[in-house]
Order: sequence, then structure tokens, then C-alpha cells
Amino acid sequence: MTVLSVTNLSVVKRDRLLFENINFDVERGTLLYVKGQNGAGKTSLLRVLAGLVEPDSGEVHFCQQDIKDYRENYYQHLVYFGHKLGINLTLSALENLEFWCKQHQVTISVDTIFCTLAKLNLVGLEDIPVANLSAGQQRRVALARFWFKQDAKLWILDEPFTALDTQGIELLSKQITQFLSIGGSVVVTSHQALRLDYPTDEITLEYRI
Amino acid sequence: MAFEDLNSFFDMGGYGLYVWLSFGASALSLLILWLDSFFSKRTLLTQVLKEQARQTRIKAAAEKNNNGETT
Amino acid sequence: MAALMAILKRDLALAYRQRAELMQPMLFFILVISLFPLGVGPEPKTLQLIGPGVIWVAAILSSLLGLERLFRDDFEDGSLEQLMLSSTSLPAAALVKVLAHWLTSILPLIVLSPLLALFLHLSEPMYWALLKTLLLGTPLLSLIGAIAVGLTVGLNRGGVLLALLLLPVFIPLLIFATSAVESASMQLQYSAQLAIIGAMFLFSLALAPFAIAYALRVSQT
Amino acid sequence: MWKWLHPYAKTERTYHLCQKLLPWFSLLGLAVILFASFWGLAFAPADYQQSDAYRIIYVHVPSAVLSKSLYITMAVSAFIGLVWQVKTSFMAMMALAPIGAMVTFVSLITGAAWGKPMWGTWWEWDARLTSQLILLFLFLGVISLYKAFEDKQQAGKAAGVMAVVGIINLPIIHYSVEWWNTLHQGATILKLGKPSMPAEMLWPLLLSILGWVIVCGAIFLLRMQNEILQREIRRPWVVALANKSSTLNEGK
Repeated sequence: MTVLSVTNLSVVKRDRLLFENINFDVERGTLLYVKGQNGAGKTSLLRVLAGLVEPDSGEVHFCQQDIKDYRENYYQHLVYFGHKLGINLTLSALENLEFWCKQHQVTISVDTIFCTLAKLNLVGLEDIPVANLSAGQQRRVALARFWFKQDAKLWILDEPFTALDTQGIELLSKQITQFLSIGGSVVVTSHQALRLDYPTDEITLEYRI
Repeated sequence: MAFEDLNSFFDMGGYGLYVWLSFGASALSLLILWLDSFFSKRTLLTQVLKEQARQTRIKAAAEKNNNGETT
Repeated sequence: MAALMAILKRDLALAYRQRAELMQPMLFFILVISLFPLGVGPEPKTLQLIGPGVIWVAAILSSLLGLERLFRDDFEDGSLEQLMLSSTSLPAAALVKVLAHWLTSILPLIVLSPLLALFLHLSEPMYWALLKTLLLGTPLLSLIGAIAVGLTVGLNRGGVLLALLLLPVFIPLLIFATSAVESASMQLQYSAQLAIIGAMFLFSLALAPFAIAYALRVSQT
Repeated sequence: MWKWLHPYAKTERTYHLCQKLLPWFSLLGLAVILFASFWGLAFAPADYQQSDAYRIIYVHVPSAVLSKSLYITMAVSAFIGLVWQVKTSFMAMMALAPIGAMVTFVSLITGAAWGKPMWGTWWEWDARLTSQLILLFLFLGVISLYKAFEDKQQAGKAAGVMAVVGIINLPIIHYSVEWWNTLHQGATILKLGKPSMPAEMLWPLLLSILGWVIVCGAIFLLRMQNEILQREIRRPWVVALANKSSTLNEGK
């Protein structure tokens, strides 16, 4: 059963054609690794898949429903992680994650948040403003959302491994493989080689001047 | 004593409202500023204690990880 | 519904944490108004004549100052993206954010208005007319202002552009509000002007959230 | 130069100095201010022209005098901080600013309350009141500039520059407002300042000024400690102090 299907997609950004007639499908339990040089349009592709940006032409379907028309249902099952972390710097990690869960209709107790943050070894940093944390720690706070949303069917991650230490990378890779094994599907871009022992489809975007 | 009895003292020759408003406002402002300074001193000190507790918590977790790895 | 309440609670908590920054539009409001007697002269008659117009222009300018902050932080740290990617409807979330912004930065201006009516020697009936026009008119400022802020949030030098976009749109509100206060000074009925301001407010209350949601989607690069 | 002052630049000694002086200042200040106010309110004779309304002078004049002198003290400590890089003087400046703002605010309220019986309106654009209002804006400007910075060192320097700029402008503002006022209205009949007063009215006034100075001194000592604690929150002596004071509280 295809989770995500893209038919002849083309995106123009600042009057530059990034890519055109891109077609691919993502089945349940598959990992799609989007490769390409800097400026090839990987981030723009992911933002179009998430429905944040309108494509120039082409359609994106989630479970055979166009994401433009069934936006609410699509976002019910999507978790997105982009370059901007999506956490407020004056709030504490705890407040940020509580807010994120309320927004995405995830009912969660405070101590599950605490023990997830402990897993991401952020012990003792839960209730101070996120501004006081290092860049890597802030990313791990933002990545905690992948431990919370259980009913998600699709994860879209834009270079999640940058600024993470080896322990962080290993933790996230384990979580991704575990999600894939229970039938979730993941679209990811990354500059480091993916160290996931899981069959991955690949798609490469050529760089156009 | 410039006033015969108590309520002429409060009446202040008909200007009681203005006199007592001024004295009340100044007393209140001084009091509020004193309380604000006093309580922010206390919160600063408790902040130091909280920071202490956080450090010990982090150290304890770090030790637990090391023991976890070594065993 | 719980998500909308969560947004309101978060924005109010954030505003409380940055209350020093919140004080600035209020100080600007008092300062601008106390400049006028120094410029025009302290005679109560002239001050009363220009009073309503001065207070309303100052209210519009200081709300412009505060508007910039409405989506800026959320856009920069990505919370706006996550908000758009949640299943809560964006127009409703935008309306809640505008309400939170109105409560935290424009309501204090209204709370200050008696002091300023004192500065400009406004009479009692004039003050009540001013208060009514402020209570009805300033939400209109926030709603329409939020549309322009939604459009310019992506540009990093949106400040002056914002004023350029919004001031023409605020002119009808300024005209009816000041004329309401003036007719109050002559003990005349001003419910007609109030009705027009109320109509403008309800009109924008109905349509602005969708326009704000669209503006936020447009400014996503 | 000023060798004996340098040890106090060391924050821990300043903190303990403030701790020693605090009880004296607060008790003495409270006593003097209460005594003087009561003396001024109850025992000083009524004024022949304004009967008892003039008693507001026992609150208005001390706060007006104090607001100007506190601004000057703040600007001087800012100047010392900027020129000789003495960190504690920036802390002193920021300890003084809220007290100055509060005292100026009080002088405005008492001035307006005194103006109502005299001019019939709560607010009158009288020269003295207007320059007090502008002084309040100068104080609030320095405080909000200080609060806008994350790093306290940088904030201190920036606020210090604004305080020095303010002090240079203070006389200019004062005389231009006086000139503006006489230009439009002629000197107001009642000189709000210190009219020549008989001795039994003057003594309570001088004493209440002294009372206000001591009370503001006590609040300054307390706020100075706060500024020191805020800057040195990670230092071991602060941690030791916090533990000692917490065990003290449990002991009580």
C-alpha cells in the first residue's frame, strides 16, 4: 500500500527550475534516501512533500488523497524535522515539547517526556530555557518529537544527523529502524553516509545551473 | 498638636483626600520596592540551590550511564 | 480546541517572560502623547481640541511597533512551521495568536488611556467616547495588521514596509474614531460612528483569519 | 589613586559590607521617616494660605529632591564604571535606577495631588512637573536598555552610557522647560519649590528629606546585593552563602 506518491513534480525557486517531472512512490515500511549536491533542491523537495510549499506543477498524494485537499488527515500522520528546529528559545525544553504534543493531539505525561529526554541524555537540562543549551542539545530536544507521536505513518527528516555526536546518531538511527520495522515510512536527506542496516531506496537530484 | 481631635486630623482642613493620597502613594511605593528587592534576593538564593540540585542530578545520571556501560 | 488553548497559554507565558520588551510600546505611547503639549503649548483648550486625534494616531503607531513581534520569533525558530504542520486549523490558530497579541500589547495601552486623557485635558464624556472607540477599534488594528505582518514576516527588513502597507488601511478607522470623540465633546450622539467602527471590526473578524493563514502560507519559502 | 576604595571593587567584600549596614539603615530610616512624617502631618502649624494642603510638601519635596540627586549619583557611578572599568559601580548604577524611577514617580503623584486643590486639575503642564515627567522617562529608558541585553556586562556599559548622556541633558531639559513654561503661561502664582518657611515648618521637612535618603539607602543596599548575586551566581562564595542561609532558615 503506497503511503506517499509523487507524480511529475517540478519546483521553481527564485525563478530557478530546481527539478522537474519527479515521480516516485514510498511504500509502507520503506526508507527513501534523497541524495544530491548542495543546491540541488533536496530541502525544497522535502518542504513540498510536507505541504509547506506549493509545487510549480505536479501532485503529492498521501494514501491516495491529494495533500492539498486532505491537509488535516495528512498532518495527523506526519512528523517533519527541518533546518529550523521548531522550538522556542525562551521556553524550556519541557514546555516546548508539552506544547508540541498538545498541538499534535498527542496525550503524554510529564514523566514520559522526562525519561525520553533522559534517553537523549539531556538530564538536568529539561527546565532551563533552551537558549542556554548547545546546538547539538537543542537538536536533540527537537528530535524528541519522534519518540512521542506513535500514530505517525510518515517521517520527513531534513539532515537530522548534522551537529549530533556519535551517541546521538546511533540513538536516532535505532529509533528510525524501529519505526520502519513497525510499518512506518521515512524520507530522509543526509550528508553523512546513512548507517542504517535497512533496505533503502535512493533518489538523486541533479544540480542544474 | 495642630489639630483639636482625631477626625479633623483626618479631614486635613478639607484637603484630606489629597494629603492622604500623597502619603499613601509614597508609603505604598516604598513598600512595594522594598518587598520586590527583598523577594528577588530570596529567589536569587533559591535559584543557586536549584542549580546545585540540577548539578547533582546530572552527575548522578552520568555515573549511572558509566556503571551501565561498564557492567 | 485544546490545541488553541495551548497556543493562547503559551503566547501569554512568552509575553510574560519578555515583559521588558512589552513595556516599550506603552512607554512610546505615553512619550508621544506628552510631546504634544510641549510642542503645541499647555493651554487646556488647544490640547482638548487636538486630544482625540493625537491619542488615536499615537495608538496606531504604538500598535504598529508591537505588531512586528507577532510572528517574528515563531517564524525564525520554526515553531510557525510546526504550527502549520499540525492538524489544528491555521485560521483559528492565527485568530488565537492575534487575540494573545491584543491582550498583551494593546490592552495595556487602553488601560493607560485615562492617564493620557488627563494629560490632554479631555472632558469626562470625551474620555468615555475615546474608551469605546479604542475598545472597538484596536482589535481591528490587530486583525488587519496581522495580515500585513504575515506577508512581511519572511522579509528581514519588514518594519517600514509594514507601516507603509497598514497606515492607509487604518485611515477610515482614525476618521470615525476621532469624529466620535469630537461629537462627544459637544455632547452630541456618537453611536453612528461607533456602529460603523463595530461593523468594520466584525467584517475583519470574519475574514482576516483566513487572509492571515493565506499570508503565512505565502511567506513560507 | 583612591587605593582605599579598590578592595570594595571586589564584590564579595561589598556584599558583606552591605549585609552589615543593611539592618542599621533600614531601622534608622524607618524610624526617621515615620517620625518626620508624623511631625509634619500632626504638629507643624497650618499654612495661612493653603491651610493643611501644604503638608503634602513633606512627601513631595523629599521625593523631588531625591529623584534629581539619585539620577546624579547614578550618572556618577556610571561615569566611574565607564572610565575606570569598575564593575561594582555598574552594579551600583543598576541598583539605583529603579529606586530613582520610583521616587520620581512618587514626586509626580504628590505634585499632581498637590496641584489639584491649587489649579483645579489633576495634571497641569507646570514646568517643574513636566521636567519630573521627562526625568522619569530618562530613568525608564536606562532600565529598559539594561533589560534588553542578555549579557549583563554589556548591558551595564550600554546603560551607563545612556545615564551619562542623560545627566548632560538634564540641565538643558530643565531650563528649556522653564523657558517653555514662562513663554506660554507666565510664572505660576504658586512657586512649588521651597517657599520661605518658618522654622517649625522647615524642621520636619529637613528631617523627612533625611528619612527618605536613609530609606532609599537601605533599599539601595538590598538591590546592590541582588545585583552582586546575579552577576556572581556561579561563584563558590555565593553557593556557600546560599547553603548557609538555607540551613539558617531551616534552623529558625
